[in-house]
Amino acid sequence: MRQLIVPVLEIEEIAKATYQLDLEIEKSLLAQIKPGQFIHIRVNQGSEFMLRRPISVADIDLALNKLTVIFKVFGKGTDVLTHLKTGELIDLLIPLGNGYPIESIEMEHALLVGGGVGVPPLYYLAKSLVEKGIKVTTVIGFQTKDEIFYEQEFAALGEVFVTTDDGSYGTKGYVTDVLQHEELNFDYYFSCGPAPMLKAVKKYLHYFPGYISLEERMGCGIGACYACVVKSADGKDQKKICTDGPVFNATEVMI
Amino acid sequence: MRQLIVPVLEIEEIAKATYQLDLEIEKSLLAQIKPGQFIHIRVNQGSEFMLRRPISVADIDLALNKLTVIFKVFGKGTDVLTHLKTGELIDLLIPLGNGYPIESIEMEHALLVGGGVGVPPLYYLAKSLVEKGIKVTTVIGFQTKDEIFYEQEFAALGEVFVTTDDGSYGTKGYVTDVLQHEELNFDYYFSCGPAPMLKAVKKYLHYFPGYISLEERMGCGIGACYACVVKSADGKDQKKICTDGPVFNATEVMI
Amino acid sequence: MNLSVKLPGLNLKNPIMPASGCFSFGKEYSQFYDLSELGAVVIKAATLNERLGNPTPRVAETDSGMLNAIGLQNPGVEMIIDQELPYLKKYDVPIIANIAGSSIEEYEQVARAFQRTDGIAAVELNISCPNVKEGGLQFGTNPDVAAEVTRRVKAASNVPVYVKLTPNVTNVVEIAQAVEEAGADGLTMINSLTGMQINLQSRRPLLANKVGGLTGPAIKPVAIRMVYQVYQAVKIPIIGVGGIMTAEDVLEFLLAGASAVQVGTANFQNPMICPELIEQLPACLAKYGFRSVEEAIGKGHQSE
Amino acid sequence: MNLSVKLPGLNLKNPIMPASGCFSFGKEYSQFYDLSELGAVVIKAATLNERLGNPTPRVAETDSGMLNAIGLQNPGVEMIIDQELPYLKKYDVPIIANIAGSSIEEYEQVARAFQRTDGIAAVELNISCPNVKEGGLQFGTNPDVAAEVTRRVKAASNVPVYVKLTPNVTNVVEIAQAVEEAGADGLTMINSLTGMQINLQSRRPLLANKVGGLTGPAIKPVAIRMVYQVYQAVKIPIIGVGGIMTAEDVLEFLLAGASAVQVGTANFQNPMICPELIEQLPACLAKYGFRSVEEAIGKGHQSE
Ligand SMILES: Cc1cc2nc3c(=O)[nH]c(=O)nc-3n(C[C@H](O)[C@H](O)[C@H](O)COP(=O)(O)OP(=O)(O)OC[C@H]3O[C@@H](n4cnc5c(N)ncnc54)[C@H](O)[C@@H]3O)c2cc1C
Ligand SMILES: Cc1cc2nc3c(=O)[nH]c(=O)nc-3n(C[C@H](O)[C@H](O)[C@H](O)COP(=O)(O)OP(=O)(O)OC[C@H]3O[C@@H](n4cnc5c(N)ncnc54)[C@H](O)[C@@H]3O)c2cc1C
Ligand SMILES: Cc1cc2nc3c(=O)[nH]c(=O)nc-3n(C[C@H](O)[C@H](O)[C@H](O)COP(=O)(O)O)c2cc1C
Ligand SMILES: Cc1cc2nc3c(=O)[nH]c(=O)nc-3n(C[C@H](O)[C@H](O)[C@H](O)COP(=O)(O)O)c2cc1C
Ligand code: FES
Ligand code: FES
Repeated sequence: MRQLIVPVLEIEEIAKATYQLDLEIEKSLLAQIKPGQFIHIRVNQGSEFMLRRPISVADIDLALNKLTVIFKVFGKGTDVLTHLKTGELIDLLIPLGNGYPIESIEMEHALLVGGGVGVPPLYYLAKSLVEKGIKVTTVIGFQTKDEIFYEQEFAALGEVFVTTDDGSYGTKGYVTDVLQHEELNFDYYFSCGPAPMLKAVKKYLHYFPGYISLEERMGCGIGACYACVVKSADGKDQKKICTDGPVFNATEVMI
Repeated sequence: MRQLIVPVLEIEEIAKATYQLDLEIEKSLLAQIKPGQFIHIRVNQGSEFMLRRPISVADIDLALNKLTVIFKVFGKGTDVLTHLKTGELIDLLIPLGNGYPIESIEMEHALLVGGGVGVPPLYYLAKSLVEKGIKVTTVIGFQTKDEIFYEQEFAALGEVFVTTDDGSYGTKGYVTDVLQHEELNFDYYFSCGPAPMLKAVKKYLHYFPGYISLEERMGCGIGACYACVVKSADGKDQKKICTDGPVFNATEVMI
Repeated sequence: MNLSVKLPGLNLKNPIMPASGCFSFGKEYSQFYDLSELGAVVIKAATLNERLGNPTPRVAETDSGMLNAIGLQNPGVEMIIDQELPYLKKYDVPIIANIAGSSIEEYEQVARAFQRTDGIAAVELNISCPNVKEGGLQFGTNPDVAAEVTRRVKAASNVPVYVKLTPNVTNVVEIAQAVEEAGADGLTMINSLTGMQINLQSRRPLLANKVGGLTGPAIKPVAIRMVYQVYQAVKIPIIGVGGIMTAEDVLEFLLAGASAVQVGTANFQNPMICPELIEQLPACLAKYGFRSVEEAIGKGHQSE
Repeated sequence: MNLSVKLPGLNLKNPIMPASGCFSFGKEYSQFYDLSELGAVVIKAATLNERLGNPTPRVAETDSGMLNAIGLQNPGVEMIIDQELPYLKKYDVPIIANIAGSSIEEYEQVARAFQRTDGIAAVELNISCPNVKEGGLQFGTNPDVAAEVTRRVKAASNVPVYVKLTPNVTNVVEIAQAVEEAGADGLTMINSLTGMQINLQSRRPLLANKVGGLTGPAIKPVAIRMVYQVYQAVKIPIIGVGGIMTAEDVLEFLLAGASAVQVGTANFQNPMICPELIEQLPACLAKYGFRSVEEAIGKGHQSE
């Protein structure tokens, strides 16, 4: 984990209020980053924003020394981030957290289930899995058509199902509607998205082994402030999402 | 008085930690601005800086729709202003305060005495006086050589004396040392600078009629908060620097 | 969308009013917009006689806030009535008179003086002033003293009395309940937190008065907390104030339990803040599912 | 330049220490720099038994500040001594143990437990916790209770005791004097101001605990004011804390009367803040005419 000041390569609005931000980072560091890990971004200089913003790694391009994140404008801080310009410097803690343990899992076919801002980390995961020769099926959910991103990119890696809450594109409803109506084959599932979605996915897929990535409001992002805890499955212990997670075995935590 | 959002034409460091900022403003408004008036600049968007920064009008170019201010980096707010870029928008209240009453004074020769960040408003004053056919002699003081600006510009309008506290350029010492050692002819004096300088100038030139421009920490800049008061000469009353001033007849206020 | 709010003595078109001391008597801001757009105007604190206030510097900037120690400079209640109110009365906007004093008698006298004008819709009792007779501690920090001054001002007034509470207390609920009990028609909260900045160059407190009142967005969380706690403990309405900059901030105060809000420091950063908030409020209320201001009041307490 | 400061039990190389609760037990920040650079380390509050703390969300951001309601999550004093301190003791840095409790007995027991390790240079008594036995009001808001817990913890400790004061009181000087009288070796001030943020979407307080502690630059003016006032009223040294972000902020606290400082929230924005402040402090002191840290302490009081 390091603090880095890096230049913005490009920033682009890729869907409604959704921005892709490409950062220039040295290869040697990029090579260590695992799917599911995140970076902690300082919003700007000055004192107005005292907390950083945790954003998942969405893609890595070793050849171009490029790290990509995708974020949605949610509140004041992400709004400020949209004003970044090419060449501007940005302050990161990188890489944070534990990623998906894809090195240690034996599998042939992975199911990826993502919702909203839970979709970005699944892209780098999908790419990494496909590189290892694992088949990938992706189910991604958005509120409405305008908010969809990366459908083509996922399609290039395997089968993709898209849902929208309002039915403006793809299956109307939630990602779990796809799980219910499609006959999907897979050994492991990997999911990231809002807590209600994760709960529903975990419940629906409880016969399968799987990994989920959790979100919580963070202070430090490095395990020092105890802001981001989640109860262990037995309720006796607490895990820190920023260092023990954000990826957990679905059976490990109480959500 | 209006609130305006205007583009930056150019910003340039013209002396040590001293910046000239040119703003694009419509001619009709520029034409109303009097020497000695100031603008109240919002530092940036967001809540970190709740107070604006009062900065004097240093020059106006009607042909180019250009207003010039010159500011010194003093604390956090002026430091942020140095990062402005051409084309960026900036939020002003303009024009504020009462300027030097040059329309109503009969004179042939004016003495201008300025120190540090009190120098900028004297430039627009000098230009306006010369335009009216009045002779101008200027005495400007700085701490050190690196901080000197606009010597040539003033020289183009009349005689100029420069002092530096450390003697690294011009007369060593204070502006009052020039007043003491040079035989200066003038009907009225006009002075702007730090309070100790104004006090010394007022004392030294107390046989002459003159106008001084005061500085004080401001809240609103428009007369609503009572932050920026100065006692009237008789001590009974209080004037607001932002609306009754910043220019006062030297006999009007207690400094 | 219906932005109106009815409070004792106040029929507000909308819940937005400039806070006392940040708006003088209105004339300056009337250069920027029509004061009739406002829900109400709270005028600068009036004392019995003219006061020149504290020496300068009187303000300092702090991160997301500012300090002020104006020291109640004002021309005295009679001059205010004769010289300042006539201009403000030309607008279609309720006027709230903020009153201050160094003794209970002074408060009473100022309140009584305002009886002679019909231009005042309500009195706002500023009990954050030091109680000179009782050794300088603020009237607003002791529940008994706060109740006593409330009772006396209420008796001396012919309009509803809102008591403006100081946040510099261990237990704001206790003070709120004491002044409610003493007859207050409403509460305004909060006044400024006491703070200080030291000038490194001069090695002295920057403000000539040494301490000053901290205001602005920095204190909003304290204000929201106090409004929330007091809302659960009193029946009289609350006017919320402290750090408001956006329509979302206004809604946050409404949810906490405020029936209307005041905007202070933000006027200095943006002189158009009040009309902008009034314009933006309907969309903000709608976005969060409310059909009127009144519907939102106290809705942050749903779990209780 | 000499940055060292000598305080009861603490020989500080420099006056900079991370504040309790913002630095856990040091391991995380040791990934960024060598902890031996620090003046001292204040560890997270220890209670007698393990505590899981409050439900989440536990933090929220505010303008130039943040709210937290961690709720004293910690593994309990015995686990801290056995599992956490050994790592920290490897560094050449004094350790200050912040202790908390819901009853005077618990404070005493935690203080006594720390006696069995030689790794603690001082105890910091966090009296901002709710006093469960006395109905939840904080130990730190009543001078008699604050004095009593100080006396008892002092008797149960074999190292100097610093009492950390809460700013949520009407009269902080009175509390400071009471704990000095009760034997405190020093004061730490200030802890967080109580605040709240309401989530507009859910229409509830954002923090699961509803209220939380406001910290960061937003509260610095309150901290400076309190340090300044208390410095004039007590003889024991003060460790200043609240909103420090820059070397200038450190100097401001020194001038106000602090002998050393703690840095909390700023660690989250910039994990390198403490070593950066240590590096920048000499130039800052020199710029304002000081030749050592000790020379600057209390120098903002020159007019008195
Ligand atoms: C491990 C992790 C990975 C994430 N990855 C992504 C991503 O790839 N793309 C993306 O768009 N979003 C992601 N998020 C959510 C993202 O962090 C929030 O949307 C963002 O912090 C909101 O900041 P804001 O300034 O817009 O909102 P504000 O309301 O101004 O934020 C105020 C505070 O709340 C925190 N906060 C608000 N919402 C959330 C949230 N949902 N989760 C965590 N903290 C929150 C902020 O970090 C900040 O501290 C991730 C969150 C976590 C914990
Ligand atoms: C009428 C008037 C005209 C001015 N004209 C000029 C000019 O043309 N060029 C120039 O360089 N400076 C000028 N000044 C001074 C300038 O306003 C301050 O240097 C500037 O506000 C400092 O801001 P900061 O962010 O650097 O300092 P900070 O320390 O961050 O400022 C904090 C607060 O203190 C106020 N403040 C600090 N110093 C001063 C000061 N000397 N006077 C007034 N307020 C102060 C700021 O406005 C702000 O509210 C003028 C001041 C006044 C009152
Ligand atoms: C410059 C200034 C002067 C003030 N004068 C008064 C006053 O005369 N009477 C009063 O009750 N409050 C006064 N206040 C407090 C405000 O009315 C308000 O309670 C406080 O500023 C918090 O709101 P804000 O954060 O929106 O500024 C003053 C505040 C400022 C900044
Ligand atoms: C997340 C967090 C946890 C804290 N936990 C403790 C604690 O356990 N004990 C304590 O005495 N103070 C605790 N504090 C208060 C800090 O030690 C410090 O007094 C306060 O944050 C003000 O300093 P700052 O503005 O630099 O953050 C905590 C503060 C934060 C932000
Ligand atoms: S965010 Fe601080 S412990 Fe996880
Ligand atoms: S700055 Fe507000 S009255 Fe002058």
